[in-house]
Amino acid sequence: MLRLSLDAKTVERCHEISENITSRVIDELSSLSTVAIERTVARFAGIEGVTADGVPLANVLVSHLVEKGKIHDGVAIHLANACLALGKTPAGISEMISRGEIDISNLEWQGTEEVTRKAREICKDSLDKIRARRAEREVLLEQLPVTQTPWLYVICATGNIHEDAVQGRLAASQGADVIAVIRSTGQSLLDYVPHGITTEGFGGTYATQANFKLMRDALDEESHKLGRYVRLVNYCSGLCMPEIAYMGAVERLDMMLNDAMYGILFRDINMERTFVDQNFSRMINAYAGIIINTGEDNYLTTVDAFDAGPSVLASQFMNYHFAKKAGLRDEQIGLGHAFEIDPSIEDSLSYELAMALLVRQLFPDCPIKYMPPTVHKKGDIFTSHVLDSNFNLVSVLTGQTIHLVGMLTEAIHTPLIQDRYLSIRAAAYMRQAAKHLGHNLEVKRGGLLEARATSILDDTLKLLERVNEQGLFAAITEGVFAGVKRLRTGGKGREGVFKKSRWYFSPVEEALRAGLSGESLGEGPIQD
Amino acid sequence: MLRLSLDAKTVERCHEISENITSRVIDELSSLSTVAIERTVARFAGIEGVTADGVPLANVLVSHLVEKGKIHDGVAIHLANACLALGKTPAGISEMISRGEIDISNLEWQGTEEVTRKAREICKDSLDKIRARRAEREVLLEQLPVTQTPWLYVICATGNIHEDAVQGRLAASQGADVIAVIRSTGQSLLDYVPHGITTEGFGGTYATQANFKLMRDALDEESHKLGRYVRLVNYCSGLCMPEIAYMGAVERLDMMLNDAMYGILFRDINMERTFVDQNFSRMINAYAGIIINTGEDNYLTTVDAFDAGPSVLASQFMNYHFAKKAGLRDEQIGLGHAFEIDPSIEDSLSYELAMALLVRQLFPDCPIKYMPPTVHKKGDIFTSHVLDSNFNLVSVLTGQTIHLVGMLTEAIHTPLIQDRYLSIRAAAYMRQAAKHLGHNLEVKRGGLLEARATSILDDTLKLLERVNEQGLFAAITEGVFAGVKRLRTGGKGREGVFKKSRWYFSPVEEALRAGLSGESLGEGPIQD
Amino acid sequence: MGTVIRHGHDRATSGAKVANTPHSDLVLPYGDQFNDGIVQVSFTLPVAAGALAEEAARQTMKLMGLEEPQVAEVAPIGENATFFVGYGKLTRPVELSKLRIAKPMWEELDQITINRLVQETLGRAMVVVGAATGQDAHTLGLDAILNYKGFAGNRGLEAYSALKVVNMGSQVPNETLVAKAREVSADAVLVSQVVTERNVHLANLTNLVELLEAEGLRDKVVLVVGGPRITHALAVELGYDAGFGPGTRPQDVASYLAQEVARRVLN
Amino acid sequence: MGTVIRHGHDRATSGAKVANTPHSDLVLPYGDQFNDGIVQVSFTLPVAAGALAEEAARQTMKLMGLEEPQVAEVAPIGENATFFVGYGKLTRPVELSKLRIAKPMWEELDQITINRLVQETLGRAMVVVGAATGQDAHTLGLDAILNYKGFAGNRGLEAYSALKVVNMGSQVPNETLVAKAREVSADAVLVSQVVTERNVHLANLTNLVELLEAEGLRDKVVLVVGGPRITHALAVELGYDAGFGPGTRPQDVASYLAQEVARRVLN
Ligand code: B12
Ligand code: B12
Ligand SMILES: Cc1ncc(COP(=O)(O)O)c(C=O)c1O
Ligand SMILES: Cc1ncc(COP(=O)(O)O)c(C=O)c1O
Repeated sequence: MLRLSLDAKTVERCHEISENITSRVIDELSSLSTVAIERTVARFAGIEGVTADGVPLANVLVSHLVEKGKIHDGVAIHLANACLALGKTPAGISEMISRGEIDISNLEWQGTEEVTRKAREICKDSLDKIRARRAEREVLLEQLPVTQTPWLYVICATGNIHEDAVQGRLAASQGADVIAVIRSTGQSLLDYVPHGITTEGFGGTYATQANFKLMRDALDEESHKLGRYVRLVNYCSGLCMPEIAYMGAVERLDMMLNDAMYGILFRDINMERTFVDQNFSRMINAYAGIIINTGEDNYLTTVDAFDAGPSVLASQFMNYHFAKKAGLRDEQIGLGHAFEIDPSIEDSLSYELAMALLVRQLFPDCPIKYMPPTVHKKGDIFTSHVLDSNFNLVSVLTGQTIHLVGMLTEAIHTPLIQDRYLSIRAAAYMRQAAKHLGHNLEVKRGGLLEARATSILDDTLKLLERVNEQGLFAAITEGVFAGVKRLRTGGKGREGVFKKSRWYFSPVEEALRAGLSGESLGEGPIQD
Repeated sequence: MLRLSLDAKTVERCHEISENITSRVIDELSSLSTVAIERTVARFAGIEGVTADGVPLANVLVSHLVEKGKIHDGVAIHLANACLALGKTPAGISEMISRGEIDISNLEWQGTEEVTRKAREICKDSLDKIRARRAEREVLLEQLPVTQTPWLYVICATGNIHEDAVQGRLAASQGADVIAVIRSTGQSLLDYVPHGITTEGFGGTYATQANFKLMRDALDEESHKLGRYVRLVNYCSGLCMPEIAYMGAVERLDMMLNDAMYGILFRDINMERTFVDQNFSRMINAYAGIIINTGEDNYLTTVDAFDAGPSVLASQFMNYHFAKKAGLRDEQIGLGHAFEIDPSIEDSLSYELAMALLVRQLFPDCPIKYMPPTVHKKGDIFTSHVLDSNFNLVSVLTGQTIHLVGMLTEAIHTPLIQDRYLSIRAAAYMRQAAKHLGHNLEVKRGGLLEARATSILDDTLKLLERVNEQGLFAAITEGVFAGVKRLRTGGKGREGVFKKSRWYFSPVEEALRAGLSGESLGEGPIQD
Repeated sequence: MGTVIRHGHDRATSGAKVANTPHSDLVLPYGDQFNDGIVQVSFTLPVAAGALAEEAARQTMKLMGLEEPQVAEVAPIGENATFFVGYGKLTRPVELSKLRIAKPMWEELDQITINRLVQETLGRAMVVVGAATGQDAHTLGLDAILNYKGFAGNRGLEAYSALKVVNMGSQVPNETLVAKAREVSADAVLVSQVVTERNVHLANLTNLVELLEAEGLRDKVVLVVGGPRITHALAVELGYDAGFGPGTRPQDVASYLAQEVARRVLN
Repeated sequence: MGTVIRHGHDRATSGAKVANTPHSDLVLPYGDQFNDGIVQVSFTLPVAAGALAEEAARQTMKLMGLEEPQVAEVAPIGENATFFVGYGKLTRPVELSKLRIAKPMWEELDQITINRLVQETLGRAMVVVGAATGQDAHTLGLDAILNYKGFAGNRGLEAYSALKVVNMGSQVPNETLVAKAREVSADAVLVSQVVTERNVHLANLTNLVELLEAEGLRDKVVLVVGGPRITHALAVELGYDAGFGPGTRPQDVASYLAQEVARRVLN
């Protein structure tokens, strides 16, 4: 196998510092919760419907408590109290609120112990269900094994979930191992999750629980047909991170894009909001055995990939430690990386290889989510196909796990049926053709590849030291990542962040953390 | 640089045996000449025109001597004798013959010394011209240097030389370093060279001296425009090998496909005929500073490339020694190789790499003519483009010199304007992107690549030993090469072979050999 | 909370019906949404790159009946040549039921049945003469059909006891082929044509039919042509009995020959 | 000696005239021989692979006006879907002189001239408000035009002393953009639209014009849209003053803005 010889001390230092940076962020924010987290708790409690206007009842409940100034206690205890007081289910309570029939903020207190117990009780079914879905996945992965890496991952983005289902199955039958349904433009800034089956997205299809289920069913059917488990992916970045994480867990998604940094930099979401949401959603992901994908690859679209190596790597180190703290095992941490160096420069392929190898080697047990070239793609689909071919090669040579199949029409439209076919075919060919090539070549000691990797690693350490000094929030403010500057007090969704009161209680968090401490959280085999 | 560790003894043995095999062939055939060689001598003597019916005067002269039973003496002395006897130029003599005005076989003998001197004299201009054209090339290569390898080589095959000129220039301006005009189907079996500018070929354009000139002029113009010398290629395999070699020399072609084995196996040309022709044409090539290309790549279209390694390599060893004996320097010997392993097999890329590296390393100073995938191409131009991309990669990684750019439409038609553009673009991208990649990787000792190369080399030695035992002709009869069997007594053009009489004299051969022995033949710098 | 996303169960079925249910009679290309008509094109125009060339490309796409023509790539590939990649939407569907599919008439038979059928009909082996004609030197396709070894694991005609195969190889002049057919009293003549540049195969194939007719042999043989750019429709148009394209297996040809000979003998 | 090759000086010129001489008015695609009309196409049909699908593909190509349609690849890509690659010959030429080329009217000016022109016409800096509107979060294109850094070595509008740039960034609702334009008394409004799936940009761009009109602002601003799939013709059709496509440089936009403002002030 191709291996770089790297300075172990530097690597260790990078980990130490990142651990420190991320601990500080988590500590600093530990007193906060968000409306999205509370809506998630409501969903755990079984509140799933929408009003006649299509407003999710989880939003109705949380807005109600916000209005009443009681959100600081968390929804769980007020909801549990209401259930006890009125002898209703959480769903029943939320419907009554939506009809304006009750105010749950001033019902008679049913006793802390009873309320706490009730709160735990109403969330238990969901927690059990998630464990069950996870066990189901493990069984399926054993029955329908995925035997080749890298996994070929393609997107569906028709905007119509029925089309996505048809096309996702087609792609799977053509060789795709992983299907992601991309979200409609702008969904990540909605402060609620749309409900039901949808057919009208733009550049993507809405992430809804019903859509998740429809896709999961379609892919399960196809998986059985193919004798190979086809993984399903959706996104839980954005303002509804934890809610969508919950939905993904319940509908047995296998992978979710989850990254606060992405939201901050590319969606201008408030930092505190999304870091708090991230920690909570990742606990759900961990609990559900879901692999997360981070978004460092996106940085390479706004800054030059040749220069951005250290900032990408620094971000990966931090994202890794954020993930570990949320209970994710290495096998669940799909750090984002991409092949985005300007193809017109000399030795671009060597630089890509060096960087891909570096990332692979630094996080040996993490399934890197390796993204294809995008920014330097133009309308010439033939040339674009060749660029992807080199990307495919580097991915196989460096033994990546999650391989986002590049599309020859990247610069033109979201993938057509034939685009996926051609691109999967090209990637599958390379996986086969170069299968053991990486095992039969070696990196020349002291050559260009090693020099490049070493210099990036060294610069990463320097950058991390700087971030550590000023703190992550300040570093973002200075535009260290992706060349984008954001203020701690700015961005969308800030109004949804609140300080937890001393009565705050979340049975969901409690259950997730219980798993975490027992090391059982997020455990279980990852196949391949 | 990628390097295999190979057993030096085995390599040495392969050379020794090949030297032996080829010496025997040449010795065995040294008493023979052919009508094509005699027509070439006639052309050296300035006989260039055609009759009113379009029959070349060189053919008229040779047929005349064949009819008169005097061809065994070679055309030179009879022609020289006639010139002296009648006080005419060779051209004048040949015209008179064509009009049936004279019979030069029974003119009065002008004395051996005079005739010999005259024979030398009438061929001198052509010899000088060839030296001059060669010097011209050397100057041009200095003025208009070609700085990058591999040289990107594309074909024109419109059938219309004017189109070829336009499209050849276009290709050069897009980055092509070498332009070959492919011949019309079937020309290689014509026992004469068509005359003048032609516009009606099928799947290629006729090789004629006028067409050579037209293309050379077009490319010279383009070379000056681009500041980069664009090489011109044509074919001197087939029944008119030496004549076309002469035309290429005079019109300053830079490379010529020249291979008796190709003619035997793929055109069913008689062995003796074409080996005799080959030796003579290669002397001309050597004298003219032209790089030859051999045709082993073609074997991989009729037998499976995975299995054919040893037979290809054995043929290359022999072709190398045939070439050396004709006075070609290593820098002029473009042995044919190809990327033709079934792309659907596991590790196909590794096997291609091993083989390309092996060939490269065994003939370190020869510019290998590396051919793209063709047989496994289908009508899916996108997939085809990807296959070419891997070919491009291997070529750059192994430091090849002459790179036949693969066409995405290989399975459909001869290249369109845009096919060349896209394919050159892809190859140029790879040349740039992977420029130093081969220098920064190493072959793993004892790995798959080395094992494969070693086993092919070992089997090559065994095969050469077998060929040495039975002789090359017998080996061909048994179908050792390309899976094609040919009889020594069969094939086209056999009637054109004759035993030289004791009066036989060829001033051209003499001059070429003179250069050969003085080591000055074929000398001169080959750039980059 | 912003506008709530509307979702239409009404439109919802359009996608699902797509590729699962049997196709309807009117068929359009399908790229992203069923029936969207999306087609990819590429071509070169002999016009210098620029606004004029781009508009000419768009117009070219319109001439092809493509709506919403989108010029995705404009590449100057020479002083007076521009290469384009484009996407557009075809709105005129193909009516499947109206299509006439030209196919040689035969059923797939196994080797034993083929041999038996030939022996029963002719009472002897069937003589098959094959050649790559004219200047065509591509024999791999012909060999794949004729030689014992066959193609993709399917044995060639030589493997059939009831077929006597004469493989004349490459670059056989039509005259020579016809003479051989007469000499061996061929029941079938199999021609391979791979080179099609400037439609050289059309002239060559037509010439063979004329020669056979002139020699009074045309009706005496089953006349077949094959090659990567041959279709049955073309073959019939040129006066052949059958045409075989890419991917043909020897067994297809043997099945056809046996049945065609049987048909003729019965009629 | 066989037949001697004939060679026609008559046909000989066809090639040479090709790409060297200025193009004629009637233009056809050019692949192998000048005017051969060769076009490459690819598409998917929702039909199971087989003879029917292949014929449907050929028919599809004929519907596109392609003669001698050649289906080069038939790839089954699903139970009911087949992908095709084809080549055919278009015979209907584009008439260059008949083409209407929609282009914003401006001459390329240098930075100093632009600044001077704006100052002379307005007597102050020109206020330019830019945004990626609707749900479009692609700001690289907009930034390339607006930000000081610019695009491909060409400085952005912020680098012009006579332009005052307000870059609102991504996902700006049309309402917010209009409000800002009013607030800062914008002279020009620059919109970027990159996402075009299901023609979302058309609805979004039309809505902006309507809002500006409703607010009585439409005539007060130079209204410009840009993006990789935007053409000037489309922009004009939607009620914009100009549209800028791929490869636009800031200087192009600045030149246009200065001249358009000058033109309006003079009129
Ligand atoms: C191998 C090959 C060669 C070999 C041929 C070796 C040999 N003994 O056959 C060599 C290297 C010698 C060669 C030379 C040339 N070739 Co060549 N060659 C090819 C190549 C790579 C593969 C063709 C092939 O054998 N395919 C495999 C066989 C099994 O498939 P097939 O022929 O389609 O056959 C199947 C069916 O079509 C059918 N079939 C075929 N024949 C018949 C006959 C009957 C009776 C039946 C029933 C069925 C049948 O059944 C077969 C099995 O399914 C193609 C490119 C490609 N990838 O297709 C170019 C190609 C065919 N060659 C081409 C050309 C132009 C040439 C040259 C003329 C170039 C030149 N000017 O030098 C020369 C000269 C040859 C000549 N005089 O004809 C062009 C033809 C372009 C065109 N549309 O006309 C091609 C397409 C390459 C290109 N893009 O330029 N070639
Ligand atoms: C970078 C990028 C992103 C980045 C954007 C970062 C950023 N801050 O801009 C990130 C990763 C965030 C992203 C996200 C998405 N993207 Co995006 N992205 C791209 C990508 C790779 C490059 C676009 C780009 O920036 N090009 C470089 C700039 C400089 O070029 P340009 O935009 O054409 O600009 C030039 C001209 O057009 C013009 N111009 C542009 N705007 C303006 C404005 C004015 C006033 C003027 C005068 C001129 C002008 O001048 C510029 C300089 O010449 C393209 C693919 C590609 N290679 O094109 C996909 C692409 C645009 N994305 C696409 C999609 C669908 C998305 C998503 C919606 C996917 C999803 N569902 O998650 C998301 C969400 C974004 C959203 N809500 O809008 C699709 C759009 C498909 C379509 N036809 O609608 C593309 C084509 C990819 C694909 N094939 O699917 N993306
Ligand atoms: C980590 C991450 N989250 C989310 C997204 C998708 O964008 P959005 O959340 O805006 O739908 C991406 C983009 O590729 C991403 O990398
Ligand atoms: C050595 C050699 N000579 C000649 C040719 C060309 O064929 P022909 O001589 O039949 O024109 C080839 C084919 O590629 C070749 O490799």
